[in-house]
Amino acid sequence: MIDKRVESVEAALADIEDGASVMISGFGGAGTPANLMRGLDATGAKDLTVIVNSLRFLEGQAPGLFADKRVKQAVCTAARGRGKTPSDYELQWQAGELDIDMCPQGTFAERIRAGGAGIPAFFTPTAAGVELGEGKEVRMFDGRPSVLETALRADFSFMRGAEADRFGNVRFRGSQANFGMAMAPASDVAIVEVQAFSDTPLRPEDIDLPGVYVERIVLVPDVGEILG
Amino acid sequence: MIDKRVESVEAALADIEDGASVMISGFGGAGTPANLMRGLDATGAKDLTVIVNSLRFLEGQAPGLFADKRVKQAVCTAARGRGKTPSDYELQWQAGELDIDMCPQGTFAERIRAGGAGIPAFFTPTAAGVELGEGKEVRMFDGRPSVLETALRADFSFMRGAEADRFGNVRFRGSQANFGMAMAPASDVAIVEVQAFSDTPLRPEDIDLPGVYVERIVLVPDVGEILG
Amino acid sequence: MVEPLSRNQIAWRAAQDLEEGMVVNLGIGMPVLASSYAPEGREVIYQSENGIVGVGPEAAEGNADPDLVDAGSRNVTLAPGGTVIDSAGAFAMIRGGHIDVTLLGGFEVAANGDLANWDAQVPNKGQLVGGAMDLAFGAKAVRIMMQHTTKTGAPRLLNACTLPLTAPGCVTRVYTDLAVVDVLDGGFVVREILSGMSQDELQAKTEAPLTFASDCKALDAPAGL
Amino acid sequence: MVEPLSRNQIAWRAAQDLEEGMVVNLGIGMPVLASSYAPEGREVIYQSENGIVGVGPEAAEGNADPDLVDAGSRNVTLAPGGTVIDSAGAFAMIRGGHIDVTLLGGFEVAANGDLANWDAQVPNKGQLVGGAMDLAFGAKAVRIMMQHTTKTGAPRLLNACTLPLTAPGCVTRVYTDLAVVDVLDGGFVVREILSGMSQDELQAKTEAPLTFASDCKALDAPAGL
Repeated sequence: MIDKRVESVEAALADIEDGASVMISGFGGAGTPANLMRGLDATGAKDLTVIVNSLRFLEGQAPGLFADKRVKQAVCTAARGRGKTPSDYELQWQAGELDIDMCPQGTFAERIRAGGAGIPAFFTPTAAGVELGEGKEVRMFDGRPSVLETALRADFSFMRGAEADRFGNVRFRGSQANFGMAMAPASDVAIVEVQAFSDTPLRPEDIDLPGVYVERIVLVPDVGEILG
Repeated sequence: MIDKRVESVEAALADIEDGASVMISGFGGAGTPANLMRGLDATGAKDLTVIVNSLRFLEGQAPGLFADKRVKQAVCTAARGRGKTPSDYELQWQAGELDIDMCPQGTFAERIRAGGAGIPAFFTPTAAGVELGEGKEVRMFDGRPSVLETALRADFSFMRGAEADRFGNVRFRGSQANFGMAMAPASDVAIVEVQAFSDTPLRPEDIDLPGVYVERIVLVPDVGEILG
Repeated sequence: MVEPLSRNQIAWRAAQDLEEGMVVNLGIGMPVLASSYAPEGREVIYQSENGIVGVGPEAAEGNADPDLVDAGSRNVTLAPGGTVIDSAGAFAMIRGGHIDVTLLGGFEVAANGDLANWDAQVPNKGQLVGGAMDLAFGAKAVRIMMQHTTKTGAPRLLNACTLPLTAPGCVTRVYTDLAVVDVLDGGFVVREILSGMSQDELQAKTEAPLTFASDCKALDAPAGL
Repeated sequence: MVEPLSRNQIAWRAAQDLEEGMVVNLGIGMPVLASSYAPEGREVIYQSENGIVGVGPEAAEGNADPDLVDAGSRNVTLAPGGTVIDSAGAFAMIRGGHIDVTLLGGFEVAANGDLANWDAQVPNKGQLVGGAMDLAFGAKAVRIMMQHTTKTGAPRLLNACTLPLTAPGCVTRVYTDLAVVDVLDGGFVVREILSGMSQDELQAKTEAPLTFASDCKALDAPAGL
């Protein structure tokens, strides 16, 4: 019988090794897999590539990733610390210890979506003709310049949902879906922390993320305080 | 007050003129906007470009489109008639009177999705290195060849749903969504025939196609017999 | 001279231009204030790039749902007929031209419509682009809300932007504390000017040359906002 | 010699190789029959390219829902845990490598794994590609179910395909009425052969050279299917 539940955050993350790439969902606290982020911190894995909207939220839950310089590359849309004093990641970025691929948020989401959809690359008008798009291939379509962007994939992805069943089907509530819907298909191992587990299969119309895209479900009712 | 209802199929199609491009959803009868297809036939509009999965289903509901040679171009994944005798569109294709852009169904769906998502072009492995992909630009990504495909857009799109509200929000049931979810965003005027109209806004979790993508809703409880 | 407009008054003024049925994305900061000021009875659909289609009012105190936030991380509600999609879908909506108007903050706007609103090049601080660039490239109309000058009095309406661009030639209208200015054929056209302010005074606070519309009106907003 | 396998028996044989938890897309025609024959208690998730993730059995007579069909236009049900997405999403799933196995019909398979199964070049008839090409390019394993020879006795397992290709080098296994044949390192390896049929007899019905696995077994299927 298919059953994608794992017993704990630790078990869910047991095979994350040095050099792994990890996509992490969440926006403004909603859909933020805070327990998995804390768990990632606890693994001690280093030389990581993280693909996450905002580094501030990642540092909030997993400060050790940056304090111990365990992230070598970040693909994100926001790499600004909260305070006036530079954060660890801002210092590492300035020192050339952390490579940051700064993406417009729509391009970020679409690159991930492409990674899960078997689209190796696509053209988008966003960032064509401005500094952030410099160095990218430009092509005209219908008289408008677009830049070529490539797909993003990762070894793992983390997200948080409201409810899941043994098939790995996930229901999101509110605005929890955000980047997770695209990240799960774009990763080899999608891990979802959920608030509740349903012993019966979710109703077809309640399923947002099909279990086909999900490898592991871990029940963590409380998301805890989200710092960011 | 926003209210996207129109009173009849005729009213919904009143501004379709010669030379228009029309996307039409439906797969195996589900989500097939049979009334709108019949209505399109009745408009008499010609020099049409149709973007539809299967020409057989289009001819089934709107035989006059082909009998009177009113389609100049078809983008589709299936252009085979039912019987052994060639259909009107097979004859017109052979005679060079009807241009057919034969797409793998995934490429067809993705080209439409791209059209609605502001992606002018994308690379896909499908059809690279085979006859159907000949003439397309090929590029290697991670050692695998992909072909460049361009977005599809249309003046109008037709689809059928289970229920809609005044905002144009649509709920699909069963497998009605199929191509319609991508077609509505990819067309200037998306027209949805629905089985039922809800006087109150649809519940957030019941909305499959947001009204932002829908211009017109027409209530036609009975889809009628679908020929194909 | 009448006082320059407050942030809320600028938001009020911008909101008056939102029309029935429009799909509107409001940027973080001053723009999001506009949702409170759309004229009574006018149905505007607010989209938020984290996936909300139909943002309603902020959640009442004590009634906040931590799982429902907008792109500014505000605890919001859904408007009637609203729903939630995912981020990739929300940006497909933005990039695909389905947003009628976006109201965004700005650092600089050039006379050709160039916008700089994402990278102020603060020393020692990392970058943050977020959704601004997709909105500036994708929305049908890009309208900017900002103070007419910087805190030190330097103009923000320029001949050419000095900061990295968000998008070239995208801005159609700018709402400031002093004026409503359109970008038209590569130049700034003043549609409204603060009551009691002279054209010369406004020009003195503006780097690029201003043209004043023949029907240039007084910029007014309700007091006490 | 034992009778060649019936269509249902070929489907039965193919179904035995479907493993617990696999995501499987079944092509129209003979392949779709396989869903009836997966071993009892083995949970296989059937995907259909019109959007169904978790296709259940065909709807019982009189209980058909015209709004729920699979890619073969059959009135189906949803399996427990099943749901429905749209076509673009279903093909994202296929193209993105989320289908473990696709079982497809075939016209010709070449020794290098090339597949021709979409365009039989029937005179006077239009083309129909459907989802076959996306499946052949996208699925992790492409397994073909077909008669070993054409109606006129011509071989279908060839040195090189003569018909337009669906995808190059994609086929990993072929189930026919006479044998189970793997594509391995550019050649055909027979894993199972019809009981009582000699290797020479099978080779005589096959254009490309066959290698017989050292543990080549008898091809068997339950009678009466």
